[in-house]
Amino acid sequence: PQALAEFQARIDRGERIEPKEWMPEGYRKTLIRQIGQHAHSEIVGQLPEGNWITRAPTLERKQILLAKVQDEAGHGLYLYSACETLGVTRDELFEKLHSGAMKYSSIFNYPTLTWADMGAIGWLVDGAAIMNQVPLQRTSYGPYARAMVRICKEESFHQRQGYSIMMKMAQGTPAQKEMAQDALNRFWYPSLMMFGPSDAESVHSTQNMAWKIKINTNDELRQRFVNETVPQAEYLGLTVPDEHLRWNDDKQGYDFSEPDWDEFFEVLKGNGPCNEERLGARRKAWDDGQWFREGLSAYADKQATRRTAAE
Amino acid sequence: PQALAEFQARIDRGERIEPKEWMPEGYRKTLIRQIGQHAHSEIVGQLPEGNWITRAPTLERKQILLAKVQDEAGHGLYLYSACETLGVTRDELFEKLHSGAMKYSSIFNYPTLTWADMGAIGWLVDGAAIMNQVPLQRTSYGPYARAMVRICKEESFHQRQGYSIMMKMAQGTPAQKEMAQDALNRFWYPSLMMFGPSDAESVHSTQNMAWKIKINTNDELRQRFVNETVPQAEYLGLTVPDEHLRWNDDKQGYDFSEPDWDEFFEVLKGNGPCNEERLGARRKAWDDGQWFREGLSAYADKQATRRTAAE
Amino acid sequence: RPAMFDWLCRLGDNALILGHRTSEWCGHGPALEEDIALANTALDLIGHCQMWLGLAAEVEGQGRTADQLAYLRDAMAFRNVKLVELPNGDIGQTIMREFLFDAFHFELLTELSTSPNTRVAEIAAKALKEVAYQLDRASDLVVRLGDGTEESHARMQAALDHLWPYTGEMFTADAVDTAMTEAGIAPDLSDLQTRWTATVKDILDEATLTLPERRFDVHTGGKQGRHTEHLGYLLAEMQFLQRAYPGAEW
Amino acid sequence: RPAMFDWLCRLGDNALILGHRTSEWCGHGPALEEDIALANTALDLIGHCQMWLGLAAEVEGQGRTADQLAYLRDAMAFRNVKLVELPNGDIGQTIMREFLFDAFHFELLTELSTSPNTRVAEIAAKALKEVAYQLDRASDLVVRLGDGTEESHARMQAALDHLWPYTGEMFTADAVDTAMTEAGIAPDLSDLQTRWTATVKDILDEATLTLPERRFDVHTGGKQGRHTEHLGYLLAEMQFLQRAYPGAEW
Repeated sequence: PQALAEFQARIDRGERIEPKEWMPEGYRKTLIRQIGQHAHSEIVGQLPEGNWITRAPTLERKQILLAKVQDEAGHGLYLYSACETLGVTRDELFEKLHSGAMKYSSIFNYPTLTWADMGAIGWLVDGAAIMNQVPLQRTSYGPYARAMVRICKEESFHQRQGYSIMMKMAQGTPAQKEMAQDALNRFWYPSLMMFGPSDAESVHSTQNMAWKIKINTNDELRQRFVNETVPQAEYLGLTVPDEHLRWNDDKQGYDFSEPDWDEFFEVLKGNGPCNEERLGARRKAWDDGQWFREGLSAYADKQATRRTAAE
Repeated sequence: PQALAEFQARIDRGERIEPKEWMPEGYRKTLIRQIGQHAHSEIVGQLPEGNWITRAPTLERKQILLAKVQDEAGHGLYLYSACETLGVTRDELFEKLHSGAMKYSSIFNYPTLTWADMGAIGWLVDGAAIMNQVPLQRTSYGPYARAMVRICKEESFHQRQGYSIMMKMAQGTPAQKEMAQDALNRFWYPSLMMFGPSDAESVHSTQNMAWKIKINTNDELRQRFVNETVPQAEYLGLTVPDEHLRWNDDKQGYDFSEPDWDEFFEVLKGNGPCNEERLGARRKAWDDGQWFREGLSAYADKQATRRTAAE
Repeated sequence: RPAMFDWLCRLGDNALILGHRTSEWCGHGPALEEDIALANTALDLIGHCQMWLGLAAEVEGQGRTADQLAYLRDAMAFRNVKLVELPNGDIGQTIMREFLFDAFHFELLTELSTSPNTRVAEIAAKALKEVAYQLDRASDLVVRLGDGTEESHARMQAALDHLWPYTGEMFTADAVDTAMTEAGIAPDLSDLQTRWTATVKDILDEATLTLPERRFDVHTGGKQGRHTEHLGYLLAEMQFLQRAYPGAEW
Repeated sequence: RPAMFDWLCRLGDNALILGHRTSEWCGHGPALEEDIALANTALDLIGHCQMWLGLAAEVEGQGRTADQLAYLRDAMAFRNVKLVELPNGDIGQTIMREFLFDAFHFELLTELSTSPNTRVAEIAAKALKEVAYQLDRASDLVVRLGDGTEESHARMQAALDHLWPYTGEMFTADAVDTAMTEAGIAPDLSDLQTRWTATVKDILDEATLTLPERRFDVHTGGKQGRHTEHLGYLLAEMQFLQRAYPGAEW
């Protein structure tokens, strides 16, 4: 309890907690879950966009998309490293992903059906992610906060690229504009879900906010996202698929409809459009890659033996 | 020798040899090889055309192509049945195909690269096949001769369909005409090879002709094919890729260049463009289908047991 | 009228896409008889597609043809259920899908063959004969493979479990379905569902397979043009020549 | 000039098609580091393609762009070697192909980077840095996997045996190659072959893999537009949007 109080005091003073320092077990576990889930989201998040790389409509768009998906794998790498500082290996985390014991962001269980979805994902999904992540640059755990700094920088670049795709589509042919509107229709509510259910329903929030693992409430962030995104949609000439959406002068923000939380929980339970495909693809990649990883480590062992023998 | 002389006398009188009748071992073996190879060619021959079914340019063309490939499987079925009357099972024949112990027509080791190839295969490949097969309707072995009657009827239908594709292409846009010419360029010599090397080089010919397993020499059939096909090419407005091609009034037939027999033997050795793909596809189909075949026969066994128990 | 166009596209697109998937087996089947039967099924389905899309084009009245509908619409405009666009998987999965779809298709065409809309009734009657045969064949194979070896049983059960959450879409009525039912042209989907469920239960029972407990209507939206990621690839392949050589005749 | 256009298309198409195949791995690699490296390789190759096809379009002088060359030619007009269009196979096959191609690509670009044609030399110099890195990486993986476990050794040997008959096409000179060599723009392919063979032997030796005895020039023709059956499918997928929405901007 003494240690706990001191720990809390450090956090309250705005100090960063570093890997080898003492921390409460709950703090460690929560961080592993949160950072791990974030890492998994980056990895699984390669798939919906990867789905359009081979069909990107120009060489330049193909390069931009490839670079983006590569960045996502890179983010996964930083985040797994941050997680490893908490005493869990990347392979253990993968195993938990593959067994379903750990989750990834539900948004990636939605399919990418047209090229406009590459725009919508950059604009809305990365936009929502940034909204979640910017405050986490000030999170109390050092390696996590530093990973966030790096990631946020790249994400905002991705968001601009996504918006630029939406712009081209929205200003393009009628067919392109239709794809853009359809992408917004499909990704709007799932993006709102990315902030999680209302905090009223979340039991861990208070502790996590005290620990500065969570900085803002889900509802705060969701409101902020809507406030920023609606004018962007208007600028694109697209219609947000919410008939209750209107500006509220009192709160200086938009009133908007809640997403369908039943759908959210169904997707979480595995009944989303692509849960099986996504997890299946990752499991297959892992299983198919086993001989590769074993080959590399066998070689490393042999080399170590050879070095020892040579000494 | 007495039996042999009588056997030969029957054949000379134009009698048909039927399954349960006595026949020389060499006759039986040669027939198994020839009918089996023909059956294998029908089965492997599904693949080059199967390659364009999913990309057929109209619904009608798709139906025609599907029907054709289905016919080929059907021909395989008759021919394996004819072969089985000689005391070898279909599964044994498949095993020999898969192990490389038995061959199929080398023509199917060439790729189908454009839609015009569907025309060229019907026109040239089926055309050459018919040229080979029409005389075999009079072959001495009953089941084989009867299978040939049925097959020839369908093949000539396929040939007309192929020619009709070539016609559309040759009279179509410049791009289509280019594809048609390219298909003719690629399939001309391989089609000539379908009749086999000059009989001068073939050791078995004389015996097989005496047995009426082979009716005409390879060179005769090849000449007949050229004579029939060249005017068809002219009618299409396409150029046969042979600068030495010319009408020879003396022989009332065309002089033409020999195909590159080195290429023929290379393809036979396995160095054709698609040998590995074709055999690989068939092996995979067979291996992947093992559980299916085993399931069906296990069910049949159970049913037999159930019937016995019920009696 | 727009409802009728959409509804006819559903019939045509189901046949087209399932026919396409079936045709992918050509030359790769597990036995020669199966190669023949699969090609035959594909051929029948493409034939049905041609009739339904032909009528759809007429009803639309904008001068489009069945080929144009098949070859020049992008995925968003396709109206087939997701079940038929899924990749084939192994032959067991292909057969299980055929069975689950045929059992619906058979009931639907049976009703449509007595539709007061004579054009619809004619096409349905033609297609029904072939689909009845397909259903018999698929049911028979499901039984034999389900009650075959341990492996064939396991594969058929896995196929069923995988496909089950896609089956509900066939019976999930939307405004288009309701409009067609109310117009008296099409049957009530919930009636079909009752009969489908009975057939499916019977056959699965005989096949010693277990009906999944999972919701059967997890994956819907295809009928409204919201497909799986698989359809786009299928269309890119299918439509290549018409897209690359616009206006050419074949 | 037409020879130069064709020759530049060969350079551009090799990069485009190999880049495409490599990009198919995105998100499906055997390890996170590999996912990143494969995406990076694909990215580099698409970049090279853009430069080479850009120059090809200029040389052609008919107002086409790199994108139009990439997206609006059909298979017969593609000039890549068959090696790069083969399906990926397992990751071992993908790496082995990259190694076999990079070893050629590296020698070629090294020579081209001092070509008297300054445009060619500039592009080659830019690409060379990336290709040198790719070759290092691929060589390293070939060695480690070849000399890894029994399984990894067997897979790498199978990959080598499968790909070997496609490698000769890179060194089989035709009129286009000869014209470019005679014009002093491109190196003699037989010189490249000598150096390629030395590199390949060294690395395979270190990898404990056996050089196949089979002819290495069995599968040629890609450079003249006679491809494998695989390229058509690849292009149908790659070109779909440009074909389906002609003239749209993205």
